[in-house]
Amino acid sequence: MAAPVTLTMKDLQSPVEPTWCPGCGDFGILNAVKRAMIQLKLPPHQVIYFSGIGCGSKLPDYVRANGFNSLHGRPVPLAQGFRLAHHDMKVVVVDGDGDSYGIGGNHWLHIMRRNPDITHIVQDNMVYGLTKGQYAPTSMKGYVSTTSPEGTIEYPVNPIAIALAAGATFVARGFSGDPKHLADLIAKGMEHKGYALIDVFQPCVIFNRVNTYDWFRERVYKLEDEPGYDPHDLNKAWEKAHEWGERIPIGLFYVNEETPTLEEQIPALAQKPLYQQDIPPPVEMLEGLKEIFV
Amino acid sequence: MAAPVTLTMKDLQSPVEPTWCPGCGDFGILNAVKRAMIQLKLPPHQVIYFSGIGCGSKLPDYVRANGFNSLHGRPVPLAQGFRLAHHDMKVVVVDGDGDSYGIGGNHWLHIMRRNPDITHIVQDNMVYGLTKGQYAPTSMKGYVSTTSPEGTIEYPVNPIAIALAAGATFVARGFSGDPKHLADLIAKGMEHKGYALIDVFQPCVIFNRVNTYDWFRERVYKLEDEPGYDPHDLNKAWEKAHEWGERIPIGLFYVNEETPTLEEQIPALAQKPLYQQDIPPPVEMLEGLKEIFV
Amino acid sequence: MVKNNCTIKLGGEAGQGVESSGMGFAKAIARAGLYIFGVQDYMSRIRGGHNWYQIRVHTRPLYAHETSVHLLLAFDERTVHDHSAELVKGGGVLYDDGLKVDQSSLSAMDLIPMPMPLLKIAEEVGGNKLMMNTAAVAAAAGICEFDLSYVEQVIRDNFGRRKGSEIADRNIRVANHAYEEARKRYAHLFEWKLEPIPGAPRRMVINGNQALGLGTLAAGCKMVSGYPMTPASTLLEFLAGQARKFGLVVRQTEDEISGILHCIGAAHAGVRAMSCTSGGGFSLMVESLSLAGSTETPVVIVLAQRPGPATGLPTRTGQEDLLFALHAGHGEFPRAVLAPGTIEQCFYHMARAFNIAEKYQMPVIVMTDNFLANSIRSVEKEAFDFAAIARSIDRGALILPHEEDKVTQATAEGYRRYELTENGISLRIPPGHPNAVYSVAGEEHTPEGFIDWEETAHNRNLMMNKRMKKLTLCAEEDMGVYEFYGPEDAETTLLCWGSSYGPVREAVDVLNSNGMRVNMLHFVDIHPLHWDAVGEVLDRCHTVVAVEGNFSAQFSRWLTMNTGRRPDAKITRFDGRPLNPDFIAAELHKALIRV
Amino acid sequence: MVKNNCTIKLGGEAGQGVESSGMGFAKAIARAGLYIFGVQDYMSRIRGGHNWYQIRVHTRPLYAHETSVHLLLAFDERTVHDHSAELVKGGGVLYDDGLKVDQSSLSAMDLIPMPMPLLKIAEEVGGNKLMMNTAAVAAAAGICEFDLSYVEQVIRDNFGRRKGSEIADRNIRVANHAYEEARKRYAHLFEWKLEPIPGAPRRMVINGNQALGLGTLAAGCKMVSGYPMTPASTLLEFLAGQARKFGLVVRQTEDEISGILHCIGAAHAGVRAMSCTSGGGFSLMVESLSLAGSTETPVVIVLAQRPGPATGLPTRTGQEDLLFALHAGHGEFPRAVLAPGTIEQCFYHMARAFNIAEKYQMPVIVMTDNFLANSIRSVEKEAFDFAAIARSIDRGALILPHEEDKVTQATAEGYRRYELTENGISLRIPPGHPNAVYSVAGEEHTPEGFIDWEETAHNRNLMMNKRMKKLTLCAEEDMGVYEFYGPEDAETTLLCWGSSYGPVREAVDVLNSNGMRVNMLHFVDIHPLHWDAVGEVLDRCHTVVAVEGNFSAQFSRWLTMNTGRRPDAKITRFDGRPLNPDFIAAELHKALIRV
Ligand SMILES: Cc1ncc(C[n+]2csc(CCOP(=O)(O)OP(=O)(O)O)c2C)c(N)n1
Ligand SMILES: Cc1ncc(C[n+]2csc(CCOP(=O)(O)OP(=O)(O)O)c2C)c(N)n1
Ligand code: SF4
Ligand code: SF4
Ligand SMILES: [Mg+2]
Ligand SMILES: [Mg+2]
Repeated sequence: MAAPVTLTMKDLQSPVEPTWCPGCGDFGILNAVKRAMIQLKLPPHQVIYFSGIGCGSKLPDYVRANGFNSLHGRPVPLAQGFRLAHHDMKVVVVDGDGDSYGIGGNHWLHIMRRNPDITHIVQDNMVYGLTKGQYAPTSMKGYVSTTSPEGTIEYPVNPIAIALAAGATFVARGFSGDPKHLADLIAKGMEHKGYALIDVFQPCVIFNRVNTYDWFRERVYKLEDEPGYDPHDLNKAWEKAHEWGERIPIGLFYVNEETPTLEEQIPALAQKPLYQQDIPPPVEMLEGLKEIFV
Repeated sequence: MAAPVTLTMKDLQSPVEPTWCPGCGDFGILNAVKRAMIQLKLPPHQVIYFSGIGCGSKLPDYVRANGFNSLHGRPVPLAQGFRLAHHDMKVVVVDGDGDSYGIGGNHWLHIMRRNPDITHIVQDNMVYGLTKGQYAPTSMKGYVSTTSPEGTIEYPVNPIAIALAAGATFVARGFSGDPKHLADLIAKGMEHKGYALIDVFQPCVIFNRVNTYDWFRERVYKLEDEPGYDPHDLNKAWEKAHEWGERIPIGLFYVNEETPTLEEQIPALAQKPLYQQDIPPPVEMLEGLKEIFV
Repeated sequence: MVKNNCTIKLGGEAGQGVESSGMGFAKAIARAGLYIFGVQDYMSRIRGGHNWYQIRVHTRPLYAHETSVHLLLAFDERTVHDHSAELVKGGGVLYDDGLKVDQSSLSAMDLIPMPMPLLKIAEEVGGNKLMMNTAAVAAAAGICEFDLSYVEQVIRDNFGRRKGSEIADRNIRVANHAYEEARKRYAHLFEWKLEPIPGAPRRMVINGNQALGLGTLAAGCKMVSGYPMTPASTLLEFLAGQARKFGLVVRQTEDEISGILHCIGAAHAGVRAMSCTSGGGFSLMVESLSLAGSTETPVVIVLAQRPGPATGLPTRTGQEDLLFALHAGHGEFPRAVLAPGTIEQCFYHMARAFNIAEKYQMPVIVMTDNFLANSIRSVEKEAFDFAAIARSIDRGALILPHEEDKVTQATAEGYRRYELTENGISLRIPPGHPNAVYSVAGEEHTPEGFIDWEETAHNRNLMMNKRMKKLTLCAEEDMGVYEFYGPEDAETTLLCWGSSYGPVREAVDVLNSNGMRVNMLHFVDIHPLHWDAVGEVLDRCHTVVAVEGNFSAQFSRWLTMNTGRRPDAKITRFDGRPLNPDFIAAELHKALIRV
Repeated sequence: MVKNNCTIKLGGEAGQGVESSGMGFAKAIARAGLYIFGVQDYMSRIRGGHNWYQIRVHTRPLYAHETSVHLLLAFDERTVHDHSAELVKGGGVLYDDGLKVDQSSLSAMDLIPMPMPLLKIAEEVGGNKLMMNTAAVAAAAGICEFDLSYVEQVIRDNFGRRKGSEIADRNIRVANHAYEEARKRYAHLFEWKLEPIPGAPRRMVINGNQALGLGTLAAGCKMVSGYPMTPASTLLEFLAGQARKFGLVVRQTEDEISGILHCIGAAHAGVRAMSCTSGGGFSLMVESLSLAGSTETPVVIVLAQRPGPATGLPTRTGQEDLLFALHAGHGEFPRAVLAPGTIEQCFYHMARAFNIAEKYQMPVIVMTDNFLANSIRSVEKEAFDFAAIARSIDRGALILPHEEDKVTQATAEGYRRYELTENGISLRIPPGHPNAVYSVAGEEHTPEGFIDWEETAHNRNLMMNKRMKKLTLCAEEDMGVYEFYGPEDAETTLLCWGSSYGPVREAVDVLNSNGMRVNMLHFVDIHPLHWDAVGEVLDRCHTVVAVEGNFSAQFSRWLTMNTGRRPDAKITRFDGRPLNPDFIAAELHKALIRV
């Protein structure tokens, strides 16, 4: 099952039409994801997308590849189970800020310290899109929504800072208004051996009237354009993670290539993927177990 | 219901005998908690302890005060609900590393950005005590236990770093082998207006044969003894949060007195505690609602 | 000519304003003194796709929608395509003349194509193509020869205040223009008319979630916490909007686990608390439900159902979670389950849920579904009696810590949170008073509330019996709300629960008018019940047919479990669509053949 | 003299080695060719409190414990105090002579006080007071005149390998000393003796969790993930210990939600996967259970029950989660529920669960409880037939992506994950092959697996029927395991399920030997069942008495729900203690009076 020599956008075309609103930032992410697959010559059958529930989480249906649209907030543990069972597949989680920073926050906290080779794209529109506009964990303080008619009183989650604190080995932020740059980040994340977070600024043109394309465009700048910025320096990354206001960095905040992946440390996976292993184990081996009990 | 002029250890004596193993670090925490109440002149009826499930979570039964022994990992949201309903009570969460860094991690992540005036003491013995010795989220890499017979392959949670990243306004670490110092930290945390985390090194003398009293004693030093250390500097706190090995800091890593509490921002709580408010609302006011619909 | 008895349907893409237009039109009609019933259908997407809104009008109170439509207001071509077949002969199809619609095929179906220059009017008269919706609704009014002033009122309400009256004025001009044009062109061809009832009282146009919201406020609930989930979100949102005014704390939590635990925490402090969710969120709450059962904490949960499993049909309706709600949570503990059937019942039983919760110190689950939550009806203002609810408030054996004298008196001989009593109910004094300092535990506990760390059999038996016997008392004193509708001597009884009330009730009318003898037996109260009494009620029925919005006829299974009695036949619907009278009538004929 | 028919009980504080001593003694007795049944009781604390371990011995296979004890081995004073009343006349109480025990009151009860210098022997002969346990067990052997070499073997197994034989040698010296001393002092006073059966085969001494572990391995499960929870933890731990050898992935996850989702993920990749938990953890899994139902993913969940609600009695036993397990999860979806009753059944039905899960592509719940999980029995080695399990492996309509030829052939005309078929079962090709690239969804989906974003009624009906009809086939082809034990023409049938097997079976023997005519009807298979067939089985019974370890007789309620038939009486126990033959016999007399 070798990768075809060339892969085109057409090869990645799904029969299903996106249901997203015209202009939705999720289109940029879809585009970037496909570009990344092409860049890495990853054919559809060698990739699987796990998503949660939300507008953006419908993405798996819109790219020709394997997909699993799961439960709100739950793609992260699902993907880990899959990855451990089939570790020669490229496993990508793509879900909303409500999924992984909201209801599924605990799974997110714990995948980061395990470092499985999973790429995690979070569609961070700072709002709950599919449920019609309630505030999200990343909504800016004071954000007005149906459930916060007088503005939120909670401080937003800072995904970059938390990822750094939780031990993520690849921490990046993209902007769906720049799908080329985003594609590059996603490709890098997919190539990274270990867990890669790509938080994506994704304008929701319907519900989030604060953090619009223009709002982002006026603010974002690329870390790679920052002279001397070295993504191997955890403390520098920490400082950049707190930059928010006039200037907001996108790009690769931090990477650490030294940490072993979860999969590498599991003896059962040394030979071949779990799903390829014969079952049941040899009867003689099993019979041997009885000796524990006699 | 004014506080009595003096409060003694005897006033805080519960009729229930602790079921902890002799030498358990939880005794030190119990002692510190009582000392803190005495220090702050907090009578039993003005304090409530919410706990999870685990060895340490039995603490509420062992101090004369109000208590709620809840579910594994769930005291944090329970305490928030209580606090919002009764915000003139001192609300303390006391739970295990399994509770708040393990199964309940998401509640922990989100309480920190809300900043309710709740003191959170985590009994960090780096092991699951009550369920007989499985590894915990804070177990050091390679820790051998019944569920990690060849040593854990996950990196431990760094509670201090995560708390800093998640916006906690008071971040401290104590050692149950030094209950006086710990009492002082707890008292400070209780006085702090907002969420206060006190991660406590708590030796489990039965199951954790690595992180023993001696192990901690050889390593811990107090941040307040560190010349020039200012707990108002987030970046310095971040660096200290990563100090682990020969020297491990305890004390107050970070404090921020500027952030408003959750309670302060809720109009309904401006006059008096929710539980004291008359119900139902005046019938005329309710009748007025019908106009929305006609 | 048929006066004041028709159904108008609006259809279009999400984002085209189908719901707001339909809602506005419904309100205008209701203001004219007519009774309406409105039901909607939408998809799990924010733009595009296909949504519709259907308004049934009559001079008598309505409880359900019908399948036949008289006037179709099509905002896009797909609406014409998808819904023409629902129109009765002589029905009209109103659409912008820019849409490609095959008029001849409509005519061939005996329908009246009614193209109108809606966009043109909006742009030319109003100066804004967004006013097309106004034009459409006004045109519909014109076709029905409905007094436009009611539509104008609604326009004023919607636009008058918000952005200055200029927009309102322009909309009204658009409305007048479209109204006249449509009347001129089509009114004479169209048989169904809407005529105001002079002197009729102003009625509320309200849906199930709003009624639950009013019930929640009326009951003095002060803590509402939850996580958004269709179809429960609008209840959370409604209450968020009232928070400042009514001094509520409304919290959107990080997940449903936290949502219910915020409530348990607040209830422990002595505050009435409610969380609302749908099946998926309820699944996450069940561990905490068990905690509420164990610690005897009164909380109310609204479970607004939608079809599963998993994410299922997120914007449709179903009654699939009954047996789950009845048995959810590990271990055995008391709970009550109520399932209001109408909008009025939503109001009253919501408020009642808080009384039951506090009286028996246990969780109460109020079950609705997408259909009941979102369908609107015109209801008399008097039907919502806030004063009666205020009078009925019963907090049970509760003394609040700041009621100092009462506490002092009650605790003269000490205080034990889980004191063993005759009926299982113990005095509840929330923490805060020096005479009632105590600890509670989800682990099996002593009467004092301490963990019974020896886990003795003796204490366990006492505590289990204490908790469970509250159900006996509750069944006797507070439960048993059911209703018969239709002839007493019916040959067939349609057995139903919750939101099926309306469709079944209307089906009973239809069937009896067709010469059958059918009645309805509807249950609001599901658990606990005095089952011998229910058995007697069932004994009065002849052929019993269960009618439910799920696959396995869950309520009838519950009934069998408790009485041994099995229904003679079942009518079930699980395609995500609400039951309706036509469906029930048609299925009943098939079902009776099988009996 | 009574030979080979007695019960020995050990008691002391947590941390004193009650369990390990009891387990060691039980193993020694089993090695002598005798049958044992061991049951334990411990508290939710790590040191202190009171634990006990009880070993019943016989020459025939045993299925349950008895309440009467013949020899009590007391590691502390409390043991004497708490358990003397359980001793039969002439029974012995063995304890270190340093303990304060009132000998005269024991004598007054016709019991034999047997103080022994256990500590002294341990210190003087072994040089280590920790060897007191060895001394105690050896002394008990001496009193029963049991051949010490069996105890020595166990000592060698435990100490010989680990720390060099020196410790073993010293323990053996201690054992010999204590044995001789005790025999000399007390053997002539004590009536009950243990005598090896020459030539008896070596049997396994094994508990329910271990049997489940063997079944899991035998079935080829390769992914085990979960979060520790009593009484399921030891199953997770057993498998963690076998992971390297058997090439398993065993994960301790951050919570139970993640535990079950790891399994669903792995199963989606084509790997057999299992998660184990108790009620509280299962509560957290139910949303994902619904996802497994919707996506038709085969996973196996072991639900090891303990009493609730909430944290309940964490170290005790109960059967309280049956109705919850049967209805857990929002929406309606197929699942199977199995409840093995014996250790052998744990082994076989655990393996069978994986076959059912894969054949019907649905979740399967295997229910046990603390009693079954932790009680030990001696079982013939042949009773665990690994070869038979290997032969029986049935992965259903599964082709793995690396089976390239098979995939190519099967997908010649395309591939649709949820193809509509006669029996509802679709071909399952896990992702990985270019011919079977697809997406699945927990939302209602098309046969291709895409979200049916229009949420059409048509597709919904097809998919609901497809999924639910798998249950019909499953009930017919694979379910229906029940067992009668006792006389066919019994007047009374004890109806039970799961772990009650042993106690009820032994109760049947007791009751029939007392002149009654009683049999047992035990169900392993709970759902789905062919209920007409079950009804016929029940029709063969006269008076039916449900015997269950819960408050509301849940299985009998399930049966009523499905057949309309109600048991004539119920015997329930919900104090956290296992059912036992004496309890059942006593309760039956009361129950029959009420009938
Ligand atoms: C357990 C559960 N709770 C709530 C929901 C309802 N729900 C669906 S999507 C969603 C949030 C959507 O926001 P986000 O994850 O940010 O995705 P977006 O739509 O913004 O892309 C919610 C609350 C659900 N499906 N399941
Ligand atoms: C939902 C749920 N899962 C699992 C458990 C079992 N359990 C009880 S305590 C505990 C962990 C104990 O560790 P920790 O929280 O660190 O507390 P410690 O005993 O170490 O003080 C677990 C897993 C439970 N009670 N509930
Ligand atoms: S609601 Fe927002 S996030 Fe959802 S599809 Fe529309 S624009 Fe995108
Ligand atoms: S097991 Fe460990 S944590 Fe638990 S009481 Fe004993 S020493 Fe303390
Ligand atoms: Mg979002
Ligand atoms: Mg711990």
